[in-house]
Amino acid sequence: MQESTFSAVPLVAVLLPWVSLLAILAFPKRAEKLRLWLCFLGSLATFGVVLSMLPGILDGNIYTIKLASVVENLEMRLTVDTLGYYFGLVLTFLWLLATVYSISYIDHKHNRFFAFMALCESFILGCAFSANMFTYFIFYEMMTFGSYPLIIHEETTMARRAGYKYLVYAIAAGTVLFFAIVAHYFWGNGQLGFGRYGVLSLEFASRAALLTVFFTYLAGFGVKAAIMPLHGWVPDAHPAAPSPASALLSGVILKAGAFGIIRVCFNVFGVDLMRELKVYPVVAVLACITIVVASVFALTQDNLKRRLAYSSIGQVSYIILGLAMLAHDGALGGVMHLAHHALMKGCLFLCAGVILVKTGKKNISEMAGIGYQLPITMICFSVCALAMMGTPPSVGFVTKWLLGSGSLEAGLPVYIVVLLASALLNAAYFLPIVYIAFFRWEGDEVEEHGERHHPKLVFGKEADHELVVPVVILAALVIIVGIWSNVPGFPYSLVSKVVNVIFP
Amino acid sequence: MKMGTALNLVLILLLLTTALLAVTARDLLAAVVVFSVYSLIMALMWQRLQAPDLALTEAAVGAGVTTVLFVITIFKTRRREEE
Amino acid sequence: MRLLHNYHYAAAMLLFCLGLHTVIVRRNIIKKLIGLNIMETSVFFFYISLGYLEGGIAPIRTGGADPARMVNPIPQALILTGIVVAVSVTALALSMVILLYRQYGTLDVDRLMREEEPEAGESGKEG
Amino acid sequence: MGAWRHFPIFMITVPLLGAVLLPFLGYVREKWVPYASLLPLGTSALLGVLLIGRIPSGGYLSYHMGGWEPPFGIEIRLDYVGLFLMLVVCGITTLALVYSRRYIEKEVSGGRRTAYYVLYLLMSGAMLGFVATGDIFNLFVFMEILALSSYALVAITGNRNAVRAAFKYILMGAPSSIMVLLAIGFLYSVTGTLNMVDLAGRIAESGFTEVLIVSYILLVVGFGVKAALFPLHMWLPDAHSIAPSPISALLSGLLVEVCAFALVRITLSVFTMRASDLVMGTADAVGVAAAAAVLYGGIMAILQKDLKMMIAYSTVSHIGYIFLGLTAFTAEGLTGAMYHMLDHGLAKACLFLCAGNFIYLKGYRRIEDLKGAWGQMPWTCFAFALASLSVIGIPPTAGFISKWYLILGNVEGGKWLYAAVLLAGSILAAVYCLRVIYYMFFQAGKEGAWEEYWHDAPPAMLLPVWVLSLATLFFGVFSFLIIPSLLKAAAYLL
Amino acid sequence: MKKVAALLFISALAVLLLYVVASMPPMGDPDNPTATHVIPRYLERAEEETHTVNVVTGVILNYRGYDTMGEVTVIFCALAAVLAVLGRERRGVIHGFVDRSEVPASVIVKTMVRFMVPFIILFSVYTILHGETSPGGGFQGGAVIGGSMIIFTTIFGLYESSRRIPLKVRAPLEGAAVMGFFLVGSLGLVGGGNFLTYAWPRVAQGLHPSLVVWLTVLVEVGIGLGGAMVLTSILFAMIREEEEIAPAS
Repeated sequence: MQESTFSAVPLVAVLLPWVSLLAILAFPKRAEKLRLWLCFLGSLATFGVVLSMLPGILDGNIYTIKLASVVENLEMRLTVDTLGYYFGLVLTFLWLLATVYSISYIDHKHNRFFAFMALCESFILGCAFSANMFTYFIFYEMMTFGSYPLIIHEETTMARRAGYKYLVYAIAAGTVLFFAIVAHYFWGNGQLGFGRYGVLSLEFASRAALLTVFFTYLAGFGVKAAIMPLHGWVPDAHPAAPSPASALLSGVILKAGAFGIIRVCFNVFGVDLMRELKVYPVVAVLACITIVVASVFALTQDNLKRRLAYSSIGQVSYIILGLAMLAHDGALGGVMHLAHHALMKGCLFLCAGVILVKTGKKNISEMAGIGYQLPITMICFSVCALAMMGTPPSVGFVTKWLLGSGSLEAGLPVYIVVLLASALLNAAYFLPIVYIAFFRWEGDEVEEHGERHHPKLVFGKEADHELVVPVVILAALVIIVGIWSNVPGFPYSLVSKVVNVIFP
Repeated sequence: MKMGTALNLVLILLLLTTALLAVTARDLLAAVVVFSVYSLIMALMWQRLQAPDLALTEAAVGAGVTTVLFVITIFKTRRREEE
Repeated sequence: MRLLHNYHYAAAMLLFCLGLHTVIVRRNIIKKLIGLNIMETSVFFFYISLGYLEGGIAPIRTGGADPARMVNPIPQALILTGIVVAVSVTALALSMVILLYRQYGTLDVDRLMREEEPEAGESGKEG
Repeated sequence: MGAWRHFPIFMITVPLLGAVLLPFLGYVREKWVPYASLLPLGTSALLGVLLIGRIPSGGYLSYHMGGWEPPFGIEIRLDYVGLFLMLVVCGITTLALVYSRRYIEKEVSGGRRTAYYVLYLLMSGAMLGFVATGDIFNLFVFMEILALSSYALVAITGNRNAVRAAFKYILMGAPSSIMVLLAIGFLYSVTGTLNMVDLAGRIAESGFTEVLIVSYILLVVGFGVKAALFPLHMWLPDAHSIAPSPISALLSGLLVEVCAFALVRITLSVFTMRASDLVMGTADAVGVAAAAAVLYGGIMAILQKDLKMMIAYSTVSHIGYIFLGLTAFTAEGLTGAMYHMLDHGLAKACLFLCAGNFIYLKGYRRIEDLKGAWGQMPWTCFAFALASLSVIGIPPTAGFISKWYLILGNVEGGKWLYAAVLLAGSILAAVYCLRVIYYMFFQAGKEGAWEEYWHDAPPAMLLPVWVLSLATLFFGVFSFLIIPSLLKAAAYLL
Repeated sequence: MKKVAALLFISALAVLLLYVVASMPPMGDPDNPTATHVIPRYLERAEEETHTVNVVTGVILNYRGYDTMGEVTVIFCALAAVLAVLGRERRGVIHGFVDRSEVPASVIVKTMVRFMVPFIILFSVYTILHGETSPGGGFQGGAVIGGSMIIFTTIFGLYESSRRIPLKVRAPLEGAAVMGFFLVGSLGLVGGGNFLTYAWPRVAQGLHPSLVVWLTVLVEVGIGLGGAMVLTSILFAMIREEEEIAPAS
């Protein structure tokens, strides 16, 4: 691996969100606006600091800082390599937008929400910048518990139940993951770090042992990444959480699981060992099942956010599928989809939030004509919905194209069938929303003031700027990133550097 | 059998008997008194084992102080075991 | 045959078991404590027998007594401590018995333990 | 040889002497007793801190009492692990003592307060002596001081439940002490010595295998009762939950640990490697009991309605952790066990003191009553949450580090099942701890159950709680300060 | 059922213990480990090293003095524990149960006791002071004093006996044993040795034997006084009537 240079910047980035926390602690009762905007500034500064590392990362530098070392081999260390940087950039950006959005969206218990938002950002950034599995796990667990208050923020019965389910899943997963790391440490000769081509090998451990490690890792991270039999908490948690939190759940926290799997595949096991162990077909099958079944489930949902949640389950598995192809393009598409999906799904959830705030409507069947009431929001929604289906020129298309190309490269065109099926299903569950929003208002009679009539069309009363601006930015990026993916800092510029090394 | 051994055996037999009596007696006061006798026999036994310091201690503490503590307690609570 | 030779030890063990049996089975608290004391003295007995020397004399060096014939003083020193510990535990246990009888009106351990606890809440405090 | 050579003996005797002198102050100025009692413990803690670095890792400090060399006189033998545990004892006892003043004013009637502090100091000093001694009979003597003072401290409120719990404790504790005494007698009969190091050498050469095995079994049972190892734990839940909270903290956070530590020491440094072939069967049985303890304690804790009862059962479970670390017979497992003694001590003490805060301020004992506690007592609730995370073993608390080493040790020892049990134990811990946290933070309390405004416990009660909970965090993040030396010391012990 | 199980358990334990006994070294054999390992030095050199004729006293106070310090702490602890459970009389307010229940003691008995008690105490003082030369020592003497107080109390009642040894005498002396040990132990440090060193290495040719004996006697007296006072106080605490003990609210 290239020599890493010492730099305190990663630590600064991880600690900056705490500024928001300090702001909240400093004036918990007074100066509400100031406090909230300080939270925003904390988030902005974090993003800025992460962004400032971009030139160095593009030059191939690796920044590292050792926090603590329990014993040799077992240390807390932050390292910003290209892959970690990529995830960090995506998440701080999405976090920034979600913070802005929350300022207007959250209407009670601001302090708790923003405090935990900031904490979560810090922890998950720690995940992204972890240098080894030990550090990753520590931040991952903290993030798990830090995100709990976000999910139950509404404190409705539904939210509590969802939070409970989330905790049950997360704790079980954490335990399995913990076991995986101990086994990894034990059989990996004490090597918990991320190597460029993986650190485990059959020299030190038997096949069965490595398989155990792999599948416990997969199960542990699979809960967060919502691989199909382990996805149970996702469809409950997303609708229950406030919309910015759902956007982050779907856009970032699910990705933390997926990112863990990426790390396991690329940097712990390495592609060669994956081939040798022949684990990838199992993973691929799981991913395919998840993609298709989740989409089918999504079709049946009437609650918008629940439908989006199921969609997320399917989409995150694109990443897993891309990894399981063990091909250059497949990996490229899968890893890039991490950012792509964050943009699209973040936007969609924020749109759902706007709808909820302005009209109080949760279910798709009630949304007739809403496109005229919230034109900007719904246009953005439509853009993202189309992108989800894989319509060019959007990020969704890039993903699908690369995955398709990857499956040809891997010699398994059957994946293309899955991708196409998924695209069709996506169309089947997204297009009706767009259709209802823009083209259906006549048929829906409603009863109001004792008489039945068609709802009046209301034009142009868009939501606050804080709500709309993030939505618009995300929707624009869905297109822009889809077209100019190679702009420095955009997914391709970063991911290709990683993937090109692994698949020369 | 030597004279000393026979005496030892008798003492041990007495010890076992008094201990058994002490734990079976229904009257607690009787039990405590028997226990005091047990302690005295024990002191005697220890004297025979060439431990005069301990014989003295056991006579004073085991047969004396402990017994008195038990007796006080029984006076303050009840004398007979409950059914 | 060693058992017969070590009959002091054997007697101590039997007393120990008798005492333990009393502690476990007897329901009367005072009986339990008598059992406890029997256990203790039996162990002391065992220690002192350990230190005994065939034909030995007490370890007091008066009048040019032969050190080689003296019995072992260590167990005796230990047991002095042991006796003090025993009487201390007994005193504490008995004072608790007095208090328990005053509060529960029984010396029967089963009844004592069966007694319902007052409803939780302020129960931790008195007065 | 500097004066520091004498520090260990002063760490032990100063609290004991303080206990003897305290009644005088009690007659003159009873009000000053709580403050004055801090002095001896503070002195001990200071001396302990000054000893850090004096003991070479892998080595030990040997102090010959009265100047008689070891097999003839009593030796204080302090290795790195021992000093570590002594420091933990000093720290937690001092903090719980700071906490005691207000709590005891409310819970314990006037005449008994001085007795409380006297017993408290005796208990602390005895724990220090217990950890440090290198003589097996001396171990027994200090165990008895410890036991007597803890019996009385459980009963100190004079409340009928308390006296009953204390009596239950005596009925199990006293026979167990006698068993230990008998076991020491057995050992003495075949070795003729009482010094632990000398014993180890003599045991290694001794041919009396049966005697050794039985004496080991008796020691395990005897110390097992004191350490509340699973089938022998019956006294613990009552005693720990009914005692005044600072005492619960001491019992749960220290007493069971030092007893477990004594068993560890006896196993590893008295019955050394050759002999541990002999005792391996017993050790396996201990492993099974410990695994059962982990699960049983966890499940029982989930079923409890009373907060302190829940914490007490959690202790039963965590004692299982410590013993599982020991029976792995690997350096990692032992390190995990030692570190668990530290973090469990800190976290449990913190939890009990938090529970004490609720009792002190509102008289609430049931978990259900804590719904919405956050609104009134945020500081207590946050400290409770932090300590709970350590009990569960969530990073970055110290509980995580010890769990890591415990599981790693069991994996290295090839004991996969026990590793799984440890994991299951932490899931159970998550269930019982998070339920309380959930009630505190996310449930609305009953009407009028809590004040509308923040009104937390007084600072003297919050300070120890927060120091303890932050310490769990500190020792999680800065575990590297201790772990390497512990690993080295553990490897040396094995 | 429970009884049968307990009986089975105890029987098994008895068999196990007897088995152990059968495999132990024979009792009284001069070749036993107990008789050959540490002992010879004590027996041969105790007199010159500890200046006590009674080797047991030498072991208790000198070789294993630290244990004995623990022991006296135990009884101090027992006192504190009993007082914590039962409470202590307040100065000047004492009601003995004997006073109230009118124990019928004849004049003869009273006179006997009045006559005997000083002699018993004299005997115990002898026991304490000659602990290093003859059987007995501090604790035995203390226990005998405690016993004499018991006799006195049963005949004359708590009021009379607590007038003889009032609280203000007992209370300071209860810790005498521990303090005596601590004092002598620290003096050992001053003398350049370790804690509890009687023969001070700093003094040329060692401390004069008679001084060592004086130190030993000092400890013995401490133990005797402390033990006697503790036992008396425990006794008084247990005899006291309940109205006195009821916790103040």
